[in-house]
Amino acid sequence: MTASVEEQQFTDLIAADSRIEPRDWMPDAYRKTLVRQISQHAHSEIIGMQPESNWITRAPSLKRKAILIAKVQDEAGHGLYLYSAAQTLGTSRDEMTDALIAGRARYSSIFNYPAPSWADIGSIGWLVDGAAICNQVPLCRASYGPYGRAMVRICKEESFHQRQGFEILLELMQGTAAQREMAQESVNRWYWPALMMFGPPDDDSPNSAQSMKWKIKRHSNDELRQRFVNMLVPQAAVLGVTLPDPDLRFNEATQLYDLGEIDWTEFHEVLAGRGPANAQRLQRRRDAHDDGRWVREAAAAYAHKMAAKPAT
Amino acid sequence: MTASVEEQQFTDLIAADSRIEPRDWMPDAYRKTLVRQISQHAHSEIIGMQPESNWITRAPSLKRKAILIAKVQDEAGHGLYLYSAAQTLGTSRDEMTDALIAGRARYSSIFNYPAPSWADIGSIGWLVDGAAICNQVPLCRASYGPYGRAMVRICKEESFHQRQGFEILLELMQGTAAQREMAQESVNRWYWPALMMFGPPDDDSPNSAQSMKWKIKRHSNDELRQRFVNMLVPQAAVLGVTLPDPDLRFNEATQLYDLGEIDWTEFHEVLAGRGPANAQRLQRRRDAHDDGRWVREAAAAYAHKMAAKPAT
Amino acid sequence: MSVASADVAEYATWLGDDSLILAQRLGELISRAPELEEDVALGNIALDLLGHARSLLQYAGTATAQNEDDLAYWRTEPDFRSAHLMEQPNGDFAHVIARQLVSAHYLYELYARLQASADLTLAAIAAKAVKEVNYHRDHAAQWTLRLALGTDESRRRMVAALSDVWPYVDELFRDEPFIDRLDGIAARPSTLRTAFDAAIEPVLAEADLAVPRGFTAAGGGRRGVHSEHLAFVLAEMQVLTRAHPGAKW
Amino acid sequence: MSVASADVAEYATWLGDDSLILAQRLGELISRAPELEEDVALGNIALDLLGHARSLLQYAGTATAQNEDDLAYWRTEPDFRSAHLMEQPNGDFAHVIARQLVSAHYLYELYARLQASADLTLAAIAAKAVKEVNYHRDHAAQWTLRLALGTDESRRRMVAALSDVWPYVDELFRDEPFIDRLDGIAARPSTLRTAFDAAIEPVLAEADLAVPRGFTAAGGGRRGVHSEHLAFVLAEMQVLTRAHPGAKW
Repeated sequence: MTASVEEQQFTDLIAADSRIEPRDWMPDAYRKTLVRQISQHAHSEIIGMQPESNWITRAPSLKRKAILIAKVQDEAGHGLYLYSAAQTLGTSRDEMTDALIAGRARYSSIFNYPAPSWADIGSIGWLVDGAAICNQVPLCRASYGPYGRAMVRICKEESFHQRQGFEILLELMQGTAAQREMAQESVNRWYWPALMMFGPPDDDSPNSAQSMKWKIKRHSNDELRQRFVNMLVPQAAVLGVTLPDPDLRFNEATQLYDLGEIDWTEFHEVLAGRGPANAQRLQRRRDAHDDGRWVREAAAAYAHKMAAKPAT
Repeated sequence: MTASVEEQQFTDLIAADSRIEPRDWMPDAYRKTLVRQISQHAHSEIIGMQPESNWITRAPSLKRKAILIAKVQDEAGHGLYLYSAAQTLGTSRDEMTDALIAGRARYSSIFNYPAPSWADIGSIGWLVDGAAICNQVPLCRASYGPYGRAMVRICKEESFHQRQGFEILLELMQGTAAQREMAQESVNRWYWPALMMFGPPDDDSPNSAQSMKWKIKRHSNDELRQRFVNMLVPQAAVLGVTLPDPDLRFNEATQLYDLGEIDWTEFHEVLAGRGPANAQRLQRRRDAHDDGRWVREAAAAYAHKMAAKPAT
Repeated sequence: MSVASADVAEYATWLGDDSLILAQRLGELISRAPELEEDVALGNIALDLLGHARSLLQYAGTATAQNEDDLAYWRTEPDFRSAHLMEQPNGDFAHVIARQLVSAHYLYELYARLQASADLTLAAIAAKAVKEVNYHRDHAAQWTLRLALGTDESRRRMVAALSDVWPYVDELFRDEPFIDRLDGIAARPSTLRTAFDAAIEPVLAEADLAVPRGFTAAGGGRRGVHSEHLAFVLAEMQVLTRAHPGAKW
Repeated sequence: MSVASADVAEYATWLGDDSLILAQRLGELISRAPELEEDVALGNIALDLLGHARSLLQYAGTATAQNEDDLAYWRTEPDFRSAHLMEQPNGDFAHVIARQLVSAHYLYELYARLQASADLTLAAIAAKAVKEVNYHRDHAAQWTLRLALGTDESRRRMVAALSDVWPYVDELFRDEPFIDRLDGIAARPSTLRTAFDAAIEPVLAEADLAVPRGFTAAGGGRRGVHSEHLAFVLAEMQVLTRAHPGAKW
């Protein structure tokens, strides 16, 4: 009976667009979905540091180097908030980290693409963070309180990152012929994978309905993808880059952009561990984790000794 | 009484310019002197790999890269022969390695100088290997058999190395202005340290007399230094480099070159551990040794298992 | 040396870049090996590979009147054709050995086949190289056994290394469309896989190592699409030469 | 910003290069730290140091109408003025912390003193920097305690790291003749040593670490004589910029 009252409370809170908080009762499936989604998001921030950190030592000006370090550091920070949000649901950071390293947890497939060119730092900001924002802005109103609040802070920083990415590309497009080519080549590589970040088409997205009912998710994959392209088209015009979709055009009837066919085979290949950098990304994360073990053990041992020390 | 007969035999062999072999009786001091000298020489080969390996990945042509790899590899080989020669005197390679890593054993101070320039690969060959050859050719007749025989092989390869160094410098001196400057700047840095390789002046070289009596050493430090400069002067003329000694001139009376004052303070500073790269060299050797421990243990464990395996 | 056609030059560049980049990686290790004997052995292997790279790049260069150094030092990353396996960082000694085990077994089958190439220059290079990579194969196999069957630590490291290296095996045996134009001249990569498996699997079996399953890297080196590592290798390799355009060394 | 004299510019380059190279080293670590909190902390420290480097190099550049990037990307090794300590490779985390412990204590005394420089630009840069390096000092000291007093392994590593780093301390406090020309402007290096010792020794004592004895590296960074490591740092740092002369980023 009690459960039923609690369940009613939960349903009412959701219906009223109120927030569920850690001590509130919630259905197991809601908790599980959230842990999966939040930890996946946290892992994405952490793995997402890799393609960008690849350019820290080689950033072509000291200003860009400083901006890039700050950005990668923000991502570590986002990872930390999100792990904290997930921990409020009863899963420890160690468990989540172990799942990531063992290859049992997902992170956004986009980070399995490499960043071989400096322009990729621009494209990651403009396209990848841009897509992330489209996905995440609605999450600021996610029904689970700690998640929504983490997203507010993260979205603010992400939109800053997106602008920085745009500026990198703008500087390149206003630069030498080699720089313009560098920018266009990079946009060509990142455009389609960025569109895939919204996930499979609505008719092939089995979990979306429940997430929308729970107000964890508020728009369908295809809606968000459209919103993203709407945002990109005028920005691409300002940059002077061509979006690599010959079929992209504004449809007067629907008042939306018609998109070319997305290569879902590639999407599924990357998801299945056959992308360009899946192995590299996990190896790097595991190595950092393993190499740091003695340090974490030392910190724990020291903390333990200090706690055991009588006050003097 | 027996000892006395043996001692006489030893003295006779030395007097007859014959070779002492491992199973022959020898005075403790002779053995000790040899172990010190041979292991010091072996350590020098091993530490001497470092300044040169510094340029393997950056050698400016594939031909030079190949020559350089072969050279550094030869040095590892020389180290191996010499450790073997020293082992015939009853000291194990592990003991010698441990003494090196603990900072208890010496190696040639010249390798405490860095190789910041590609031209240094030329200078090391021309000047450092050149000085080594002057030191070592007489050692081919060293009274201790395994040492003398190792030196025969080593000297052959060293003179090959010296010619390669000369060729590197020659190519630079016949190249662009920047290359000529690179060569001269490097010769300026290596010339004096190379002269110091012959050790302190004769009037300040306490151990030389005994080593000469034992026919381990056959010429005094200053004699060898002179011989080296005699060799260098015409070669420098061919190269077109200036030896950085304004006081260097041929003395008609003595038929020898008069040399400028050597900075023995610098010599003693480097010897005392205050040279440019002493710390770096030993740290690198220790790290390679420590990082390799698990590999050596695995090889030993595997060999042990195989030996214990019944033949099938 | 005869003049290579554009297609043959492209193929010689595939092979040459593989050996060049792998030699460069091994070159980083010299004077840092676990024992002096390995400094010598790894130096030998690096020298052999560098020798193959030079022959192949010299031959590739005949198509465009360039020499080996023009190709090694003055191309940029997208013009390199190395496979991702060769670009992988050294890591610990187990990773070096795992990479050697795979690369030497691949190169052996490649050169064994290429000895019969209708292109006589490639055939001659292969005939010399196959003997050398056969030694590299042995060297790697011996160390694989020592590490996999040595101590608990060495086994743990060898298992991890093999699993880290294995995602890069697939690319070696992938046919690019371009290869169709070199019938009788090139060794079609996919056709080498069976022999590779037949040769490497007994080594893994003796070492009690399972063939790893899991990731397969998408690769793309043959099309100029490289791992994030290659740029760092090239930056270091080319820095001096590029600072002195036109200089001879 | 006022225009620096040639001497002041040289001095600002000493300081700027130290921070630039150290920031570059720390930048190599980001996304590889032992825990996420340390990715954030090391990133912060790198950013602070890079900020100091930029202010100092901008100021140095005023003497010759160059900007910070001209100095960072277009000078060659002999024109850099970094001390060898800053050039040392990261090694393990204990080595990173040992280098941070020494460098932050040095930089703290330097900037504390420079706040009173007769050169107002240097004084202003120092006033901002001293607060930041004070935090770096704390960060390093805390980790020194954790590692030295944590586990047997961490203690062993911390002892080795301190001993590896210590040979490079001496150079930081060595007066080059040039410094005589900057009386009242520069902080004479030798005069900072007492304060440095007084600040670092209690940390070492609390960590039960002895001041290492042994090697003293000859140094020479202030005269453009560098460790063998710097060239590799520069090759990587400058590679992209130098491939595009005249480009803006």
